[in-house]
Amino acid sequence: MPEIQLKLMGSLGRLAGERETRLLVDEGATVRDLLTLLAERYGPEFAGAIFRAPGEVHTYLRAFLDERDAELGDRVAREGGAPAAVAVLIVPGFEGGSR
Amino acid sequence: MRYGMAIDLKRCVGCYGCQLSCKAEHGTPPGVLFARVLKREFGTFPNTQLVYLPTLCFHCTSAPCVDVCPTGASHYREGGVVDVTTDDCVGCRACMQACPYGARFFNETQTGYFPGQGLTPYEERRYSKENVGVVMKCNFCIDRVKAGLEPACVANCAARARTFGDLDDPQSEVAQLVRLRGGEQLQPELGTHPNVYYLPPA
Amino acid sequence: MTTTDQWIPSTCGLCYGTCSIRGHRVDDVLVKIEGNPESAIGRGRLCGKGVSGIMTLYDPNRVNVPLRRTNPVKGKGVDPGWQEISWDEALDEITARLRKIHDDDPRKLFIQRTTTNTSIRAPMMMFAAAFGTPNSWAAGGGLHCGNGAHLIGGIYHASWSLVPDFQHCRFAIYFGASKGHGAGHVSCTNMQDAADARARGMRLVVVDPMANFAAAKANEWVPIRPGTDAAMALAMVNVILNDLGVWDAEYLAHKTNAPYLIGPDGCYVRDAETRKPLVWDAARGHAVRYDTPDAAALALEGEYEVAGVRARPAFVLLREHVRQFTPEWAEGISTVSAAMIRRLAREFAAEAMVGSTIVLDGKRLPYRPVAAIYFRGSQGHKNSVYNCFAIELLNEIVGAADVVGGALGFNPVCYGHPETGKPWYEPKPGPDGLMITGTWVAPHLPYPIADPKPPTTMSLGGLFPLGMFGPTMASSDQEELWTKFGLPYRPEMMLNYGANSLLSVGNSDTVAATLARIPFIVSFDITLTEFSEFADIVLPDTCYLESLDSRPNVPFIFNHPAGLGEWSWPIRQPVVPPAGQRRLATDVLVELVDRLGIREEFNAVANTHLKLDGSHRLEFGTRYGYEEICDRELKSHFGAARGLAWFKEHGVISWPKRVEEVYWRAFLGVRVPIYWEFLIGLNRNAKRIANAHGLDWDDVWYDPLPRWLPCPSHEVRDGAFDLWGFYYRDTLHTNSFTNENPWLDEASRLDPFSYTIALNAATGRTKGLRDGQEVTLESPHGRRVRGRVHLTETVHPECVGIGGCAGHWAKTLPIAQGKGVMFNDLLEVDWAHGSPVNLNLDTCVKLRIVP
Amino acid sequence: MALSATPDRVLADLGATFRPQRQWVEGRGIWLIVGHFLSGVGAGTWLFALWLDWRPGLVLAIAAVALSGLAHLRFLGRGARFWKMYRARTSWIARGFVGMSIFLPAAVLALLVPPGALSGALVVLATVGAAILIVYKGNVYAASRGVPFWNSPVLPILYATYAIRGGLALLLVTLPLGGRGIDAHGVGLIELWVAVSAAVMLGFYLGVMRSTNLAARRSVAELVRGRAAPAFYLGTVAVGLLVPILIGVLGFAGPLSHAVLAVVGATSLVGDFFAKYAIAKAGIYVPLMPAGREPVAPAA
Repeated sequence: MPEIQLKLMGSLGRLAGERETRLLVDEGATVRDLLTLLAERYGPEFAGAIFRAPGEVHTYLRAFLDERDAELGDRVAREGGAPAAVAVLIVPGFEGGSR
Repeated sequence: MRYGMAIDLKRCVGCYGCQLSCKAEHGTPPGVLFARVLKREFGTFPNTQLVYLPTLCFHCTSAPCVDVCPTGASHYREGGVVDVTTDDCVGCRACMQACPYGARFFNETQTGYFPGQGLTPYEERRYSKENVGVVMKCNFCIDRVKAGLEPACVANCAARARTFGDLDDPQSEVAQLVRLRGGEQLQPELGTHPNVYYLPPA
Repeated sequence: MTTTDQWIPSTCGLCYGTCSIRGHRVDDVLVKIEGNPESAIGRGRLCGKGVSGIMTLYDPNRVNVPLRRTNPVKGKGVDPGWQEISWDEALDEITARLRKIHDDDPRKLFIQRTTTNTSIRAPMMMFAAAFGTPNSWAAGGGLHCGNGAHLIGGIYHASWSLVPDFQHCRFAIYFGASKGHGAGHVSCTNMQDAADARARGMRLVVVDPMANFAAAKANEWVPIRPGTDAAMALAMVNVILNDLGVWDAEYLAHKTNAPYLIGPDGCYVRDAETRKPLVWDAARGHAVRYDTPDAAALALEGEYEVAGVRARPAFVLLREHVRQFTPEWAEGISTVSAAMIRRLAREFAAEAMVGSTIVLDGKRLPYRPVAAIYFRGSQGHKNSVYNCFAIELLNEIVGAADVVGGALGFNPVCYGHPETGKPWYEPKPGPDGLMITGTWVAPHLPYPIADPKPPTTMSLGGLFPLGMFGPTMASSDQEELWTKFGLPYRPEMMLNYGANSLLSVGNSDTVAATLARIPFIVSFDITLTEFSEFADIVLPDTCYLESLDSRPNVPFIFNHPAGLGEWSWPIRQPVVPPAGQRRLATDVLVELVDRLGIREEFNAVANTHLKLDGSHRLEFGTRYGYEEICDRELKSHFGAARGLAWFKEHGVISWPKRVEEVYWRAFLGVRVPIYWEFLIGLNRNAKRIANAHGLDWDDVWYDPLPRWLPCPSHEVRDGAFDLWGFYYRDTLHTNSFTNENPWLDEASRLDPFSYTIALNAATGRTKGLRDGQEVTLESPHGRRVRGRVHLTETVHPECVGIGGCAGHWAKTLPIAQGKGVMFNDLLEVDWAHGSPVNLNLDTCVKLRIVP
Repeated sequence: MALSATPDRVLADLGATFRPQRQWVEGRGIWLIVGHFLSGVGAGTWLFALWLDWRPGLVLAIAAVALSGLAHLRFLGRGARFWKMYRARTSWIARGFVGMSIFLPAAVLALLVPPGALSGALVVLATVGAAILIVYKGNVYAASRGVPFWNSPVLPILYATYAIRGGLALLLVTLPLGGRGIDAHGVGLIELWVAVSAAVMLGFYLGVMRSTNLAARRSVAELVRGRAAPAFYLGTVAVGLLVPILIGVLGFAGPLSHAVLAVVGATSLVGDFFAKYAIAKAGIYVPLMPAGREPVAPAA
């Protein structure tokens, strides 16, 4: 299983209790898979922060792969070599919406 | 050539843009307001209307203020613009009593907008001691007009309620507006022949 | 000595309209501000405020050095005992405090900002996100701004607010709105466009307790009792649907959820497999999924047996629901006569010209030249959501939303500059086919609705996903509610940008008590205000004429002119250099980011929030000054050649709008809800959480179809309180901020309404009052304000109207001090006065006059 | 809102439908009233002193006119430019300036040169100047088209009448002091005085109180129950008319003492001043946009 460097930015780090960690992910795991994994790993408050409803990720959640914006379907692990740097962050909505 | 203005009361929303852009253009001191917005209501509830009436000097063709000036400081300029030569004004204020439209202001002292706190850098630059003890008024921004610009209140009017131009030229926009929209002078019975016309609100 | 004479393009900052300006600078002195004719925002013309900024810039009462409080006692009118300190000292202390909170629980940081300066929004939000606090609000924004209007604007128009299509509309009806007649979003351009519309012959009917501003220019003024707009609008919907039988079947079937089949439980009847809502296809003779591509005969009427239940299209439910709202019923609530309601409904339906089309730019588009517009007046109530929902239904049933002539959201679609394709955004279909707003920089995403959760923020927002801000940020019962919901922390520090929440939220005693409980408050300010009496450190901010920003007027859905014309993206840049030790607040924020070691977060947020692309993205680990961030943002959007230097010279970039952007509804496959099915689940879940925490719940606020619900003021039984007090926006002022500007003060003193209490003349006479007489207004809660009455025919006989947000008492604001009336001092800020749906605070109040 | 500084006052006034005139009565404006008062009295005195051949009266007349000139200078915003007021084409102020410019040197010289043709000519010249001074004032007010209350043809007559009465009054004060007692002249003066006072009252009534214009009616309201009422009732009516008339009427019944004559003169003068003061104070500008429902009642 490939390894990634995970960075939980801003409030997510607090909810998780750690800011940076290394994680083993399934071959071919997507951002969505990773988020599901994280939700299980860090508990309901963390899960509530990233999922609007079961299976539906909040619109204001952002994931970065090597500092690039990632889509939910993007694969998180790099093809061989060093572990990918994955960062997850909440960018709150502006006076609105679902917060 | 007879400079004049049409103010469309249907377009004006009483935002005070004219009053304050005039102040900004001329750097007038406190209490001196060449352009103003009046609000007056007509009718009784619920059949009432609040009318916004922007005013300025009407640059009358028969200007009583010019007639009463003892020194000729108040005079007609090109295009019938009524102006004051500051250096000739003795500050007798007869023109203020003669003007039926409240368009003239006497600048008593050199005070700024922050009483007791001196003049701001802006006021230091814009206020002139020459304007103390004399009467000040709107001159249709004649310097802007000569430079090819519209008067400040016209150029800034967000609702585009004001049109400036030559009333003697029947093809000018202002003349056409006055004609087609039935422009009215304020208190024509005074016989002053104002060159500012109001286009009716309805 | 040579004189330098420059015209510097920039952006106004005296309201959120953010018109483009040019500052005339001679040597180092700003001598004039004019509108910038190169920009679509204002089109070279300014309101009275805009030309008066010089007096704000040069106010001798500006703060020039960082100040630290020496008096530990905080309270209204208590002198903080300011002591000058150095920037280093100030930043050291602030950093130490922030670091401690960041290590402990970042949510203890409470971020507050003003609505007046919109460009601070992005940096403050970015700082909050990087720091990790969800506790952020625009003080007063959620109360006096549009908690409800913006929600409905987002749900139906993918925008912040709406205006009639001034270029094509023939009949507009405003409910408590003044769009095009002074203050607010897009104020200057709207004034031009509305005047053109009047000249063109657009009929305007204004439903409002007061006939100032919009009503003064209207063809008809319809006086209404405050907070009853929903009653009147629902009766109009009833007349149109049930008496006249007019509706736009095409629009309803394809652009709304009107054809969605509703089961006996009030919920969608869903496809067993995909869970997608079903509609009845009359051509096929059976139910199909709403997004079935070739389904063209979607039934709006009838009753069908589907999946074992009796189901009816949502439209049927709407028609039946509104039958109860007769014009006679509405008259009793709103004081608007039944005959008037019937006539207006008839005219609205007729003028809508349902079925008509128009060709623009070679494209045949629906033509519905009517618009129902709502804003502050109708939305500023506990029943904010239903008031706006009910009015919006008028647009929806005749299909007059974002089509030619109808009600337009502000720019929900943008396909970008022709050379770069940016900014690019458009609404897209979300869950159940309903519209998700497309946004640029500032997401406004009321839909999809989040699942309610036990609240973990100061505003209790998690439980109320339709809300923006909650009164608990500064309410009298915040501690009680926080305890009830087990909020695991309390605010320990506030970072305030320019907000004077003492004046802008509700009664100042309540707000003062909440501020006094916050151990440490830092405030960026240009003058010391009433709020400063509670601050521990005040940092001298630059005013807008000394500031830099690369996006002073985005998002376009907030304050860019709607309708055809041009797009403009201006910048704000210093017209004069900052005096004294004033510093750009965003520079200070960036420095704090660096000192706190949250640079990675901040840069990541900036990349995302500002939508930076390619080589213009910020590297997570690199330090950037704010100017550099602005430069990268501009280059990212408009190409490497158009960075900050280009914009400093040119001020603005403009390009033409396309028909597809303005009248986007016809081009995009999104639907909006005429039936809020999602409220059923939301209610169920939120209620469960609320009840579990001992909070009373009333289902009536969560009905999928709107109704009129009374404000607390409608339920005051003591007849002694015989007047409704309401607040309205004055064109001369933006909240409490501009009261200190002496040019505007001068104009206000000449204005009959600005600083007075407007009272109906006949009502005043029966009370034996003279025009100009000083009176005290008292609320049922014993709140009192004093001011002079202006007896006028332009106010509903049951009402008193108070303009602006004046009534300052701080000696540090010598121009503003003692001027006008602080209406907000009459308002309760508590749970009972907030909406249980979107947390909107009620802003009408029952009053009596005490001599 | 305190009305201490001028801009504050201007703002408060501009906000009113019926904006009060303050330039010619308040602040430095009071010097204009003083100036008008003195020039009228001085010119009137000149005429009667000539008639009575009463040299101290002529000196007094010159002194009063000279003081009037000083008061005018005190009033002007830019007094140092007073000499520019020679363009008498249409301006009554300029005409008054010309009148004073003629009167003062001519009158002074007339007293200085020995009697003869030259002095006679100078006296004629000075008298022409005095006549202008008597006539011009009321016309200054009457030419004020912005203040309908003043903008009346009766006002010049009223002010001229007042000037003549003022001249009589000053002589009534000073004649006895100079040892010229109750003689035929004195009685004649009293008779004349009574006639003129009656004319003044009539003029007031016709020219002022019967105004029909809305703003002028508002001025009348100011006069009889508003801002100008104290000055009007106490100064103009009581002290200026009733007291001297009562005394004057007594004068027909029997001879009056010097002191009583002086009182008649002094009270008349006070009344003369307050008439000008009250009429100025009651000045209300034409409303730019009268709202029909506003009551025509005095401002607080």
